[in-house]
Amino acid sequence: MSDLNFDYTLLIPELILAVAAGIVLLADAFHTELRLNRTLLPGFTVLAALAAGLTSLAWLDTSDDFATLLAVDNFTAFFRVLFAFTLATVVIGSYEFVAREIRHQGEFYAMFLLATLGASVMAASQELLTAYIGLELLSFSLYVAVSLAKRDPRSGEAGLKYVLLGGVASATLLYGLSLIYGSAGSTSYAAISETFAAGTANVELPLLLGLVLVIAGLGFKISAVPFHMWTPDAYEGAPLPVTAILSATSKAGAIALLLRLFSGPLLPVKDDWQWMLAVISLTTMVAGNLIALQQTNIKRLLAYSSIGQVGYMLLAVATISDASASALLLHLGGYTVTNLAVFMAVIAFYNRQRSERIADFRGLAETNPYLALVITAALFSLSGMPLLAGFTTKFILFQAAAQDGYLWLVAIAVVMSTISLYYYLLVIRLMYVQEPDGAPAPDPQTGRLDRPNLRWRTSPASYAVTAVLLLGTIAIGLYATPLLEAADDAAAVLFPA
Amino acid sequence: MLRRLPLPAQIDRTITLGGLLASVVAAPYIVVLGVLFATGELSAPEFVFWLNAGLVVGGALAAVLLRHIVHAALGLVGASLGVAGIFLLLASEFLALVQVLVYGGGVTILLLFGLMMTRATDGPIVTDGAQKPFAFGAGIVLAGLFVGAMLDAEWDALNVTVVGFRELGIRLYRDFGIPFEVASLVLLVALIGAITIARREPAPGEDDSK
Amino acid sequence: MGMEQVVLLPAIPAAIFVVLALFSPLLPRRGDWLAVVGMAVVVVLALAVAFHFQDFFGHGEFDPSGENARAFEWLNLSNGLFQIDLSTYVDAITVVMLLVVSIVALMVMIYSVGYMRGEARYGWYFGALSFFTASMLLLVTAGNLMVLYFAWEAVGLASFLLIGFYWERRSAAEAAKKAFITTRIGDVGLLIGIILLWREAGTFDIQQIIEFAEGGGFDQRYLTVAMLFLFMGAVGKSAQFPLHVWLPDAMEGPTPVSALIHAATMVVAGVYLVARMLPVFDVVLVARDVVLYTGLITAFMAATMGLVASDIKRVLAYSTVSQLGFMFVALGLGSPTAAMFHLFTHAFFKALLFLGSGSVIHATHQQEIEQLGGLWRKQPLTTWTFVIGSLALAGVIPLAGFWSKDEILHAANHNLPVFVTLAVTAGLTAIYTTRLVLLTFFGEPRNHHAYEHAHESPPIMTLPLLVLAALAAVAGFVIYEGVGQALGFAGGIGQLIFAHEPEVFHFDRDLATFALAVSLGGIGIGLVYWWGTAERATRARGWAPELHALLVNRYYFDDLYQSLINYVVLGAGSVIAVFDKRVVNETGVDGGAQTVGWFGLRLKFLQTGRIPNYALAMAGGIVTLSLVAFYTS
Amino acid sequence: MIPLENFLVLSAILFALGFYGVLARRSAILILIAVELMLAAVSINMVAFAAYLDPTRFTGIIFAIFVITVAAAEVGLALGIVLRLFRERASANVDEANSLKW
Repeated sequence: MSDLNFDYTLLIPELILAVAAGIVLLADAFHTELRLNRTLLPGFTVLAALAAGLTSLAWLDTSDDFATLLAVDNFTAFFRVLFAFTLATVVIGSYEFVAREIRHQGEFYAMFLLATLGASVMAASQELLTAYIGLELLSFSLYVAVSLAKRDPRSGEAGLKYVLLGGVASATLLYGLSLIYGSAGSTSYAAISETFAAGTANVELPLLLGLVLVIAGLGFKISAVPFHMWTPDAYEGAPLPVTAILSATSKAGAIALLLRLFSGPLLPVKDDWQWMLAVISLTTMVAGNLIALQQTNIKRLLAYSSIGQVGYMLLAVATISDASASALLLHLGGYTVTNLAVFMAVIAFYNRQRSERIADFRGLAETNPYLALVITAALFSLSGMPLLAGFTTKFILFQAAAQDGYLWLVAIAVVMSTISLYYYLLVIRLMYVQEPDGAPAPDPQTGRLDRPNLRWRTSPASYAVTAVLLLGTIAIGLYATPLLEAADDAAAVLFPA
Repeated sequence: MLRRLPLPAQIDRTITLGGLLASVVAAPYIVVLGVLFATGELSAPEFVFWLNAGLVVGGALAAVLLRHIVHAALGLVGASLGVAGIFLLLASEFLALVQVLVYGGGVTILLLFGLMMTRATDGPIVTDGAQKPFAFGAGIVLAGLFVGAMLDAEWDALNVTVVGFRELGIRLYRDFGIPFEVASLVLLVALIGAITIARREPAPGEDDSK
Repeated sequence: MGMEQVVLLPAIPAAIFVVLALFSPLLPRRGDWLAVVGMAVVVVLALAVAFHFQDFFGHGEFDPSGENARAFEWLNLSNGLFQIDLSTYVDAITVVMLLVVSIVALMVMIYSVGYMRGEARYGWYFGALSFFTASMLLLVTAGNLMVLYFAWEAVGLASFLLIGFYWERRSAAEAAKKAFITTRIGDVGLLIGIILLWREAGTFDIQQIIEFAEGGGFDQRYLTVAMLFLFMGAVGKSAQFPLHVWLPDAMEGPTPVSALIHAATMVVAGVYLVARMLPVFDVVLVARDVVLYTGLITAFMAATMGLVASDIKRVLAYSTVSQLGFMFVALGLGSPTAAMFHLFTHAFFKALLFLGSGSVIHATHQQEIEQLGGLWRKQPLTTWTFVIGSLALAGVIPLAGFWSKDEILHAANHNLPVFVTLAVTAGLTAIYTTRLVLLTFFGEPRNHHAYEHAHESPPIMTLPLLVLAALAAVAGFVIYEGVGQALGFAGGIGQLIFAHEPEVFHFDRDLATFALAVSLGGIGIGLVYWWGTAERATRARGWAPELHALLVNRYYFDDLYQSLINYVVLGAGSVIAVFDKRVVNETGVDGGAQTVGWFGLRLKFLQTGRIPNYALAMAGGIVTLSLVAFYTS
Repeated sequence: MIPLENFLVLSAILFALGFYGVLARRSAILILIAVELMLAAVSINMVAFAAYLDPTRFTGIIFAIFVITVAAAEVGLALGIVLRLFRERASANVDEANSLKW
């Protein structure tokens, strides 16, 4: 018998998620027999998410592992909490949307729970096989969730694109993993790191190829150019809450895995992959931000803007060090909060206006000033306006990257984030400058008008969620130290002193 | 009982004709291998390897080149069987078994059912897109790169040894118990997803309960 | 008041902003009194800081160094990358800025109580003003560049909110956007500059960076680049050439806002920044020359544009741009003293002019000076305070502008081309100021409807005019040691302003006479040209139509920038989008057929799915990366 | 003994053929078949490396088991989606599923 640690209590957060998924599925399947109100499902999902998030705090500042497959440390805890937060937020913010648009609610929420579980496994992985299977769980849940809006024909198309290309990407990733396995003779991160540190001259080309393929496969997951092509389509076709999860959990999970891989087993061969990530970071931030200028659908705009954001994150992975890792985690946290704020506000907008066209946001400042404010603040934050989360986190991120010598790339990133301001301002301008639909033309003399009352209110749930996210965006922007400390502690795991 | 299955009539013809064609194509290759084996140029494992490699490549070529979807699916069966043979050569009987069962059985049948339910065999079909030349170029370059990389490396190979079923089982269910459980969740997701997504929805106005 | 508590100065208006933003509808009078009282407290505190500063360093002996106080740790990366404290730094420059910002802000707020009465979002207006003041106070007390940058952006955001205050009016929203984007371009430069400085010096603390630079820690070329980037921020914020285009448009905001933000405080942030960092600029002289010539070009260009502008506020806006140019010239000549002195006096008389123009607009609902005239009978107080402000701007002895402009001319004494240009610009200043005053307040009323309804503004609006007029008249005297001592400042206020060396005012009689002659000459030309009948108001148009058109169109800079945005940014975006659409997505349909045809292959499979195209992009990425990897390994 | 390179080259060829299939085919089902080929290539690689290089012998084999499992699951799920799409559009061709673009 080996001396592996099989302490299942380490996996309580994951177990909670898995069990909750089962309960949600069964409760939905038998809701008539059990006389259950189906509105309980989102409530239960949120409870499970909160439970998973809270229990994962029990292992703060410990460093343990489960059978050398999954690490339970600060890094894992950071992502467990991040994923749980995302899940709870998305479910609260979108339950009205789901109730109206999604027939199979039980399956829908179960997929969210399982996607979160998969992402946690990725973030905790200490070994290639586990990482891979976590990735597949995340992907499969999202394939299903994307296709679940059965009243929307775009959903099926998006699902098909996602699943087929996802299959190609996962085959690519697997081939890369197999080459790394072959080059190192093991799938355990620690063993790979040891082998590579001893020299890789005899397997130089397969290793390089393996790195390319791994970067391509994970690049697909985080939508790095040119592996991003599915992103806008899937974002547009998927139901809005799924789009939110795609841009938050899925992306963060892949980033977590990238960090685990490139700061651990692949660190000894940094010279081989650093330039690849730098190049991809460059193409990603340039293409994402420039194409975003042309969008007319808010989901596609956010898709391209998130691609641009990935470019910045890859910059930090390319220049990996303890500083840039913690900067990346900070940025990821800030980005998640900001991004969710946009998405939750867009969902609230959609609940009322049934539209995803950017043009239909015109006059929102008139009809719902609160939502307009949330969207404005969040978009400003995404573009890196100071006082908001986006600036602080991005600044520290760029700073850390500049430290490591990719100054030219940082300069391009700064320019790109200025360009991004332009397309965000287009949306903001529509909301504040244009008249809402149904408004009479202004009096040419005074510029004033007698308006019919076009105001509408956001629902309490949306209101609460967006308010929390808005406050979070501002709080991180003004005083990022608590989040920064958490990110520091998490990154310290990757780079033990 | 066979008649009740919605198998298109041409599947019999397909199998017969395809088998014939395959034998015609494969025969010279097998003959050459046989001769080499008989003359002692090839050892027994090598003979088996080349046989299976031929099956794999031939099947894969059929799967990606043939214009008829059913033929392509059968090509996949051939390739899968070849891969199973390769697994045997690599001393993994268990995996060979899994491969035959899952691929030769499950996946292929699933694919054929999918074909039938989407009636994709009806009428003349254009199976290839216009970017075929690009695809061809990309395929060639990829093959070149991959093969080059594999040949360039100096692998410090050990001797092949058999991994027993028991040992494998212990490793799989104990050491890799957690990934195994996660994989079962993946299967669950796929199952639920396939059912939920493919299910016909009641039209609006019909009873909304499930 | 100890230096540690300086952080209270921005904190008070910030707290008021939060209260007003959340609860203004619940407060009596929407909470305007809260903002005014809060600002009065800030003025008192600012004076206390000034006295303390004198006390501490004073007793006749002036110590040029300031005082650094660390408030609390704001960001700290434990891995040692950097630590940023919310620290404050107080020296002579800070004290000047504190006084200017707090006094002008108080006057503007009092004035706004009358001017903005009855506006929708009245409470929000005072909230935004408080937010702006808080940011500005934080900016001028910041001890390190990151805090400075934060405040810098907050000031920009506040300006965005206030310019766009009438966001129902399309032009206001557009102007807000223009100001925001233009200054953001500069801000990016500032940020890059800050990062560059930090990379070498390893700190954000301004004093440490200055020490590092003076100790020769920077590579010359590196530092030049860094300082030029830093200067970009100042150019954007202070509306200097070539980023000057936003300031005239920013006049869409409420007039008191223009007085506060676009005359006295925010736009001088660039001057403040350069003055603060001047020791570093001194290390690389090229950077200082750039400052000098940017200022010179701006001063001259803006003055010419001010000659033809017909909107009362736009004339003042061009004048502001031009005067800011003067300050940069002084900085470029290495005389922060002159620059800060001019900043100090300019703040008062320009705020006075803006508030006066607000009073006119309030009374007549008319901004075109060609439609005004003769108002002196209806608005005597406004008229005479405006005249005082104008004379100060034109540089007539003994008003404030005379002394400070003289100081700048003195600094330029040894550089003949610069001196001549400055003198010409000073003459132009006198001319357009005269034109403005004549057309607005004197002559025959040209729009009788507007004239009939005109009336003097309420006392709450004229009171700030009087206070500012008094300041505009006497602020110049502070440089005299005796005056300061008489006011209770040991050593004289003058020494506050002479930042680096305790220099006494260089009063050069010949120079002063010459400057006065230029000013009076300009005024005379203006009087001769525009005094008299109504037709004279528009006579400049016929004189040189091409030149007039060039100036009215602001040297076509706005059009140039619009084309740049249209063609370059959007163009690049659409090229890439088209690439994505055509080449990648539709290779099969059109592009594919052509490309294939180009390869000489006739294929009948013209339909393609898009999923394969997506996969092709992935394959392309993989192939490219691995080819490069293999080639370089 | 058969050299390891034989298996690796076979797997490389199989992978490239699969990728070619993905790029060239226009039926969703044919693309799936091609993806299956790619995954089979991965399995060969995994098992070959396990047999020749991994001192513990079994990791690659277990990896291959997972790959096969996931591959089967993927076919099932993807077919479900194809069926749904077929119902909506009466086509299983991927190029007709292009209402989402630019």
